[in-house]
Amino acid sequence: MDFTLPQYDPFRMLPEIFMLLWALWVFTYDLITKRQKEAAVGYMALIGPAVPLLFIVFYLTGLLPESWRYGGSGFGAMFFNDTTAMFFKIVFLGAAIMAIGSSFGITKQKIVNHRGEFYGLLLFSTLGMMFLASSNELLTLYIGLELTTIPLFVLAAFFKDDKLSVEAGVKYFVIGAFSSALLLYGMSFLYGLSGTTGLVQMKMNMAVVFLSYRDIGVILLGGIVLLVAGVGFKLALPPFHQWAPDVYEGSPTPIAAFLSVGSKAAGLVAFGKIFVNGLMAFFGPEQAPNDWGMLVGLLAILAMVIGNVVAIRQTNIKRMLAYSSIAQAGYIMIGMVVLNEHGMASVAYYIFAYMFANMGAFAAVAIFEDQTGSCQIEDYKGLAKTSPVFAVSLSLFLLSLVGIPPLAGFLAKYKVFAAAISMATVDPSASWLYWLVGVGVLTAVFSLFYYANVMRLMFFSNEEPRHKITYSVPALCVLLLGLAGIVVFGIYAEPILKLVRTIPADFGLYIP
Amino acid sequence: MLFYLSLAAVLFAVGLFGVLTRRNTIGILMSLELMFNAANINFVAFNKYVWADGLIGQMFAVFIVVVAAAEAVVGLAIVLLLYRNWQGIDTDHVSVMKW
Amino acid sequence: MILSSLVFVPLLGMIIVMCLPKDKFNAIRWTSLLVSLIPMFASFWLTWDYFFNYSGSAAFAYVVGPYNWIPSLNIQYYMGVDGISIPMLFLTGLLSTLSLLASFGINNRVKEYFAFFLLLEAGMMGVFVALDFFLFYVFWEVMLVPMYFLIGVWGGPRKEYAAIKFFLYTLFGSIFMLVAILIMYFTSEPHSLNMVTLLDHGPMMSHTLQMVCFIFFFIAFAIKVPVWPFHTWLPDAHVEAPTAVSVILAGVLLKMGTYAMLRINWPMFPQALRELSFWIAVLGVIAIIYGALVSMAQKDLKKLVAYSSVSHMGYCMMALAAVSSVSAIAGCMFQMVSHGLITGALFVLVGVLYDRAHTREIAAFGGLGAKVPVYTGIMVLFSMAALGLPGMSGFVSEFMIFVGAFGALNKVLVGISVLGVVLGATYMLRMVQNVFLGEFNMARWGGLTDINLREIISVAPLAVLTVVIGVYPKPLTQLMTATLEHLVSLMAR
Amino acid sequence: MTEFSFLIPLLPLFSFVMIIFFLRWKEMLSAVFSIVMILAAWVMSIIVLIETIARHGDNYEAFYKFVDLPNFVLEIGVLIDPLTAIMLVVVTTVGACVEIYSVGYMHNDPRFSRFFAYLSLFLFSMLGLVVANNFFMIFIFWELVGLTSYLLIGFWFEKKSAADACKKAFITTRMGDLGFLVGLFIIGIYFGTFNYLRVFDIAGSGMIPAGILTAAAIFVFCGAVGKSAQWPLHVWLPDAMEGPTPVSALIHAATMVAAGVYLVARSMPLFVTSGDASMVVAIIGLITSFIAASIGLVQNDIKRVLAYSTVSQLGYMIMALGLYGYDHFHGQHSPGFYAGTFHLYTHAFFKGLLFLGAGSVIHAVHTNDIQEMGGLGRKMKKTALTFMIASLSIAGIFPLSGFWSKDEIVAAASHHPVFFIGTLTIAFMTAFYMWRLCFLTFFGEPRDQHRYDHAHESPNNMTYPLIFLAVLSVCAGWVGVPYLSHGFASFVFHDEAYHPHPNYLLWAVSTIVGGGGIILAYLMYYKKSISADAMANRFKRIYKLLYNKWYFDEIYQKILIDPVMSIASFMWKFDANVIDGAVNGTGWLTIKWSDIKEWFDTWIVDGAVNGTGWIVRQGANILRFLQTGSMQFYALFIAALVVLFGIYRFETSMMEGDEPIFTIGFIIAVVLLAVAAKLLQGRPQTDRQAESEE
Repeated sequence: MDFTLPQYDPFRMLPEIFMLLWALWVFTYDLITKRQKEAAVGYMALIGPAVPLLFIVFYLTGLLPESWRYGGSGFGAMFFNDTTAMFFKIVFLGAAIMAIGSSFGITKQKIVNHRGEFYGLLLFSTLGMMFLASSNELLTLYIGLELTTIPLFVLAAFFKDDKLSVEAGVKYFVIGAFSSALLLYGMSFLYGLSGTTGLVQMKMNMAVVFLSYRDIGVILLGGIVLLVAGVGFKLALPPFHQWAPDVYEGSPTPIAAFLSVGSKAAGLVAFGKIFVNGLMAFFGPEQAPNDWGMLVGLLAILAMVIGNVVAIRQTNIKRMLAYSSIAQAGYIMIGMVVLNEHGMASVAYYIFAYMFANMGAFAAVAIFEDQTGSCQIEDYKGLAKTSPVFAVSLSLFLLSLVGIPPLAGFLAKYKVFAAAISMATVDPSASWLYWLVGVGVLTAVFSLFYYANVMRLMFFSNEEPRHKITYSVPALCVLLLGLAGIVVFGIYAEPILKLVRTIPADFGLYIP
Repeated sequence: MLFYLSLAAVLFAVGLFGVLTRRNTIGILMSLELMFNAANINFVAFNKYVWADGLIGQMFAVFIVVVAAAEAVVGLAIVLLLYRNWQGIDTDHVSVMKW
Repeated sequence: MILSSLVFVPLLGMIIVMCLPKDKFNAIRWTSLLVSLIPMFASFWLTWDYFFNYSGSAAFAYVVGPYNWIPSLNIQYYMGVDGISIPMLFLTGLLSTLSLLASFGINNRVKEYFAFFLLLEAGMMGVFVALDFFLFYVFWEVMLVPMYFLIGVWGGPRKEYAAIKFFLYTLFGSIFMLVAILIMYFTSEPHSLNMVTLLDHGPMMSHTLQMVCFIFFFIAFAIKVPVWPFHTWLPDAHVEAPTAVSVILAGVLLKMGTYAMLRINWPMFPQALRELSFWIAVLGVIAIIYGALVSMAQKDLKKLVAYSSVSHMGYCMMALAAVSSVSAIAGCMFQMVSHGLITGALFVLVGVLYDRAHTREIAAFGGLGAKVPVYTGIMVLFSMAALGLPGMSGFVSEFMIFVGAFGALNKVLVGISVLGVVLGATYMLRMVQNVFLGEFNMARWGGLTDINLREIISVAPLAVLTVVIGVYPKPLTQLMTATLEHLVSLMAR
Repeated sequence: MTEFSFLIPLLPLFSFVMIIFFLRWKEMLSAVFSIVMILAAWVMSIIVLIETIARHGDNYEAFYKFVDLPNFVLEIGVLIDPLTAIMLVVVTTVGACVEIYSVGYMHNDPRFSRFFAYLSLFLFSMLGLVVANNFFMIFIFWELVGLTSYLLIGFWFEKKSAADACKKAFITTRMGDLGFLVGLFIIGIYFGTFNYLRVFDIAGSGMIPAGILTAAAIFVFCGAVGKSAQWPLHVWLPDAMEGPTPVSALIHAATMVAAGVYLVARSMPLFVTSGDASMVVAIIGLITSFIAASIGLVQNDIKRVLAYSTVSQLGYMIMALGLYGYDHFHGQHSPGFYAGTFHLYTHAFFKGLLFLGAGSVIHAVHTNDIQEMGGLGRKMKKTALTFMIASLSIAGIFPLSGFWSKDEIVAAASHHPVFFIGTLTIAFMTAFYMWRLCFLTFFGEPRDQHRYDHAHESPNNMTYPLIFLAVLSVCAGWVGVPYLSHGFASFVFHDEAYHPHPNYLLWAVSTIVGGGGIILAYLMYYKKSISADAMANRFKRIYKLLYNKWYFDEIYQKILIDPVMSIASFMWKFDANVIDGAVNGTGWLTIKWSDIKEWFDTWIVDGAVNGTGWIVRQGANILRFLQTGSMQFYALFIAALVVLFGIYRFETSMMEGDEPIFTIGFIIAVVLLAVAAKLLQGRPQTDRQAESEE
C-alpha cells in the first residue's frame, strides 16, 4: 500500500495557525501577568480574530500578494479555501470579535481568575469553526465541529458557582455529545455507502451506488435522518432546538451570543457541505424517501412557527432571543433547500446580516446585564429616556431581525424568499417552496409582536426608568459595529452580494 | 458484515437507552461513549468489508476515539461542577430552567 | 435631483434634530419646521413646473437614475413623477409642514417626536417618487417604524394597542406585497424590478400567478387604504395617535394604498383586474355604506372622523373599480386629494378642541357655536366639505366618481353607494348639531377659548385649497389627464 | 347688460365675503352693504329682463369649462332665457324686501351681521341656481341652497328645535338630492353632457330610449320633491319654521322651495318626452297639495299654517307642470306650463307678503299661536290690511294676482276630472284656512289680553316692504291677464307660445269656490254661527289625523330613522366585536398557542419523560429507579423524532399501502404513553417516598 504524505501548504492555513498560536499566547499572557491585567487580556484576545479577519479581507479585496497563495486546496484536498470558506470565516471571526468585545464587562466583574481561559477557549472554538469552513471531507468536518463545540461546553458552564450556568453547561454538553454521536453514526452510514469521506467524491459515488443497489435506501435514509438530527442540533433547528433556550439563558451572555451566531453559522456550513454538496443527488420530491429537501423544509416551517410563537411569551430577553434565533434558523433553511444559483448565496448573506443584528442585540443585553444583573424584559421599561443610544440601537437590531428595510435583515429575508421563489417559478416540482415562503412571511409578521414588545417597553412608558446605562468603550464599539453592519450592509450591500454570488458555485450548484 | 453492523446498532441502541434513562450523569457519559463506539465499529466494518482499498474508515475511527476522549474530559469536568453546586450528580438537579 | 432632495432633506433634518440638545424645545421645533419647508416648497415648485412643462404627456418627469444600487439583485435607484404622483407629493409636502406646525404643542420628548416625524416624511415622499419596486418597498416599510413610535409614545390611552395593531396590520399587508414583487421579478424576462419596464411589458406569467400577484398586491394596498374588512386598525390608530399624526395618517398614509393600486396593481395586472373589478366595487360600496353607518353610531368625535375616512376611501375604491372610466379614476385622484385636505383639517380641529376640553365625547358638548364662533365656522366649513357640499373639493370628486362609476359599473351597486351621500350628511350634521348647536353648558365650558392664530394658520391653507379645488378644479385635472389616459389604456390591455 | 348677468349671483356673494371677513363688527354697515348689493342685483335683473323681452326671448348662453377630461366635461355658465329672467326678478325682488324687512325684525340680535351674511349667501346660491346653464351647475347651487337653508333655519341654534329642524331640512332635502344625483348620472352617461340645451336637443331627437328618458325625468324630479317639499318629503318644511320669520319668507316665497318648481319647469323639454314621468309629477303634485291643504285646516301655529299653504301651492304648480308634460306628450295643448310658472311668479309675492306679515304679527305679540291672538287688526292696521290683501290673492279672488294664475291651473286641470275636482277642493280649503287665519288673528276679541296690550304696529322699515309686496300681490298678476296679447304667456312658454282665452265659466266656478271658503271661515270664526269645536268633535278622527299631520313624522321615525340608527349601532358593535374580534382573535390564538406550547411542555413533555420511566419500571423491574430529568427528555425528543421521520419516510415509500399506519401508530403510542404517565404521575414519587421511609 502506497502511503505518501500529502502536499503540505502552510499558506492555506495561515490564519488558523495564527489563531492557534494566539490562543495559546492568550492563555500564557494571562498567566505570566499573574492574572492582574483586567482589560489587556481582552484587547490581546481581540487581536486573535482581528488579524485573520484582516488577512482574509485583504485576500478577498486583492490587497494580498498573489504569491501568498491563500486560496485553493491544500493538504491533499482535505483543506480547501474557496469563497464559502473565506466568507464564513469572516462571519465566524466577526462574531468572535463582537463576542469578545461584549465580554469585557463579565471578565471585569465575574470571571476574575480565568480571563485567559475564557478568551482562549473562545478563540479555540473560533478556530474549530474556521477548520470546519475549510473542510472538504467528513473527517475534517467532524474534527472542526468538535473543536468548535468542546470549548463551548466549557464556556457555557464558565460561571462555576452559578447553578444556572452549570446547568446550561451540563445540558449543552449532554445534548451536544448525544447529537454528535448521532452525527457520527450517520456519517458512518454515508461512508459505508460511498466508500469515501471526500464530499465531492461522495456526491458522485452516491449517485452511482444508489442507481445500482436500490435496496440500500434504508441505510441511506437512516444516515440522512441521523445527519439532519446531528447538524440540526448545531442549528437549533426544531425539533432539535430544546437545549437552546436553556443554554442561552444560563451561559454568559457573550457566549450565548456566540452560540447563536457562530455555532449556528458553523452548523450551516456543515449542513451545506454534507447535504447540498455531498447528498445533492437526494433532493426533490421525486427522490423520496431519501429526499432531504422536503424534510428540511418541514423542519424550517417548524422552526419558524415554534420559534416565533413561543418567543411571544418569554419574559427573559435571552430566552426570547434564543427562540428568535430558532426562528431565524428556519428562515435560513429556506435558502438552504433552494438548489440553484440563489440558494446558498442567500443563506450566506442571511447569516452575515444576522451576525450583526444578533450579536448587536446580545451585546446590548450583555451591557444591560452587566449593569443591572437582570435579563428580564420588564426591566427595560422606559430606557429610551435615560439611555437613548442604547434603546435606539437595540431597537434597530430587533427591527433588523424582523426584516424592516433598509436594514440588512430585510435584504437577507428578501434574498431568502427571492431564492425560494426563483426556484418555484421555474420548476413546477418545487412549488412546495411557495408554502415555505408563505409560512415564512406570515411568521415574520408574528415575530414583530415580541420584538416590538421590547421596543414598546423601552419607548412607550412614561415612567421614570430605574436604570441608566453607561457604556464601556469596547461594548459601545460592539454596539456601533453592529449598527454599522446592519445599516451599511442594508443600504450598500453590493460588495457582500457580489461575494456571495459565487458561493453556490462552490457547492456545485451552478457553473459560473 | 451484517454481524458487525448489527452489533453496532445494538451498541447504539443500548447507548441511546442509557442516555435517555440514566439519572447518573456519569452513566450518561458512559452511554455516550457506547454510541460513539457504535459509530466506530461501523466505520471499521465498512472499511474492512466494503471499501477495503483504503484506510479512511479506520482513520476516522481513530480520530473519533481521540475526540471522544477529549469530550469525556470536558464532560467529567462539568460533572464535577455539577457535584460542586449540588453535592450530587443526578440529572434531576439540572431542570431549573425550563419552558 | 429634486426628487432625491425630497427624500433626503427630511432625513438630513432628522439627523440635525437628533444632534440638537434635548431640552431646547423651540430650537428643535423651528429647525424641523424649517427643514420641512424645503420639501414643501420643492413639491410646490414641482407641481408648478410639471403643470406647465410636462403635464401634456404621460411620461415620467424629473427622472433620477436609474442608477444601479444593488446590481447583483437588479435593484436600481430610480425615481420619477407623473400626473398621479405630483398631487400626492403636493399633499405630502403641505400636510407634513402643517402637521409639524400643529405639533408645537407637544411637550413630551420633543426631540424624538420631531426626529421621527421627519423620518416619516422622508418615507412618505419616497413612496410617491420611487419607480423601482425595491425602493418603493423600502420607503413603504420605512414609514412604519416612525409611525409605530409616534402613535405608541405620544398617543392616547390605548396607544400601545393601537400602535402594535397598526404595525402588525400593515406589515402583514406589505409582506404579501414582498412575495408578489418577488414573483413579478422572477417571472419577468429579463428579471427586473423596474416599474416602468414592468408596466410596459405587462405581466409575463400564468393566469393563476397573475391572480395571486394581484390579490397579494391588493391585500397589501387594501390594508393601507383601508378597504373593508381590513379597516379595523384605522379607528384605533387614528383615535389614539396624536393630532398631527392622525393628520398624516388620514392625509397621506391612506392615499398610499390607492396611489399604489393605481401605480402598480391596476396597470400591471389588467386581466386579473377586469375579472375582479366587480368585487372590488362591492368592497368599495360596502365601505361607503358601512363606514357611514358606523360613523353615525360614534360617540367619540375623533372616531367619527376616523370612520368617515373609511367611508370616503370607499369612494376611491369604487372609483378604482371603474377601470374603464377616466372620469372615475380622476375622481379617485380628486377624492384622494380632497380627503387628505378635509380629513386632515378635521383631525387638526378635533385636536384643537381636545387640547382645550380634554374630552372628545360628542355628548359632552353642545352649543359651542356661541362660545367659539371662529372655531365653529371653520369646523362647519370642513364638515360641509366632508359631506360633499358643492363648492368644495369633496363634491367635485364624488360627482366625478359617481358619474364615472355609474357608466362603468353595475348601476344598482352605484345606486346603493349614492346613499352614502345622505348618510354622510347625516353623521356630519349630527356631529355639528350636537357639538355646536343646541344649548350651551356655561358651567362646564365657560372657560373655553377660541382657536388661536397658530392653529388657524395650520388649517387655513387646507380650507383655501378645499375651496379652490371645489371652485376651479380644472388645473388639477389638466395636471393628470395625460397620465390617467395612459393608465386607462394600460388597464385596457 | 345681459353679458354681465353672471354678476347677479356674484353681488350677494361679494357681500357675504365682505361681511364675514371685514364688516362683521359694524352691524348697520353689514346690513346696508348687503341691501345695496341685492338692490344692485335687482336693478340688473330688471335690466336683463327688459333686454330679454327686447330680444324676444332669445337665449343667451356663456360658460367656461370647469372640469375638462376626455369624454367628461363639466361647465359653469349662464343661460338667460325668459324663464331665467323672470325668476331673477322674482328672487331679487323678494330678496330685497326680506333684507330690508330684516333690518327691523332682527335688530338687537347678537348675530345680526351674520344673519345678513347668510341671507346674502342664500341669495347667491339661489341666483346661481337660476342662471345655471347645465344640470351639474344647478346641482351645485341646489346643494348650496340646502346648506344655506341649513344655516338660516338653524340660525337660532341655541333652541334645540331649531337645531333639529335645520338638520331635518338638510337631510330630508338631501334624500331628494340623491335621486337628483342619480338622474344626473343617467343624463351624464346617456346624454354625454349636462348642458341644458344639448340635453334637451338630444332628448327631443328620439335617440334615447323611452325608458331612460322616463328614468332620467323621474330621478330629476326627485330633486324637486325634496327641495319643493313635495309628498313624501314634505315633512321638513313646517319644521323649518323654527328659523327667523324673514328666512321663512325667503325660503317659502321665492327661493328654496321655488327651486324645485323651477327645476321642473326648466327641464320641461325632458318631461315632455315621457308621459309617464309627467303623470307621476302631476299625481305627486296633487297628493301633496291635498295633504298639505288638509293639514293646514286645523293648525294653530300661524307660520305652520302658512307653511302648509306653501306646500299646497307648490303641489299646485307641480301638478300643473306635470299635466302640461302629460298633455304635451299626448299632443294636446295645455296651459299647464304657463300656469305653473305664472303661479310661481305671483305666489312669490303674496306668499312673501303673508310671511312678512306673519312676522310682523309675531314681532308684535311674541307668539306663533293664533289661539292667543285676535283683534290685532285694530292695533296693526297696515299689517292687517296687507295680510288680508295677500289672503284674498291666495284665495283667488278677482282681480288680484292669485286669481289669474290659479285660474290657469284650474283650466289646465279641467281636462282631467280627478285633477279638476282636486284643484277645486284644494282651492276651497285654501281660501278657508287662509281666512280662518285672518279672522282668528285680526278680528274678534283678543283672547290673550296681556299680549294684546303689548302689541303695536311694526316700524316703517318693516311695513314698507309689506306695502310694496301688497301692491305687487294685487298688480303682478295683471301681466298675465288673457286680454293681453303680449302677456306672460307669450313670454314664458315651452315649445310654442300659448295664448290664454278668457274662460268665464271657469272664472265663475273658481271665484265661487274661493268665496265659499271665505264665507265658511267667516261663519265659523267671525260670526261663530257654526261651532268649530263642534265640527272638530264631530269628525274627531279626521281632526286628529289632520292635527297630527297625517302622522308622517311618526311613521318616518319608525320606519326610517329608527332602523337606520339601529343598523348603525349594530354595525358599530359588529365592527368592534366581530371584525376586530377576528383580528384580535388571531392574536389571541397566537398567544393561546404559545400557552398550549407551554402546556404541552408542562404536561406532555414531562409526562412523556415520566411515562418513559413508568413504562420502564413496569416493563422491566431493573430500571425502576431511573427517573429522567428534562435534559434527557431533550435527547429523547431528538431520538423520537429521528425514529418518527425514519419510520414515516420508510413507510411511505418502501412499503406497500397508502396509509402511514406505523407512523400513526408510533405517534399514538407516544401520546398514550404521555397521557398514561401523566395520570400515574403521583405514583413514582410515592414509591420513592415509600422506599425512603422503609
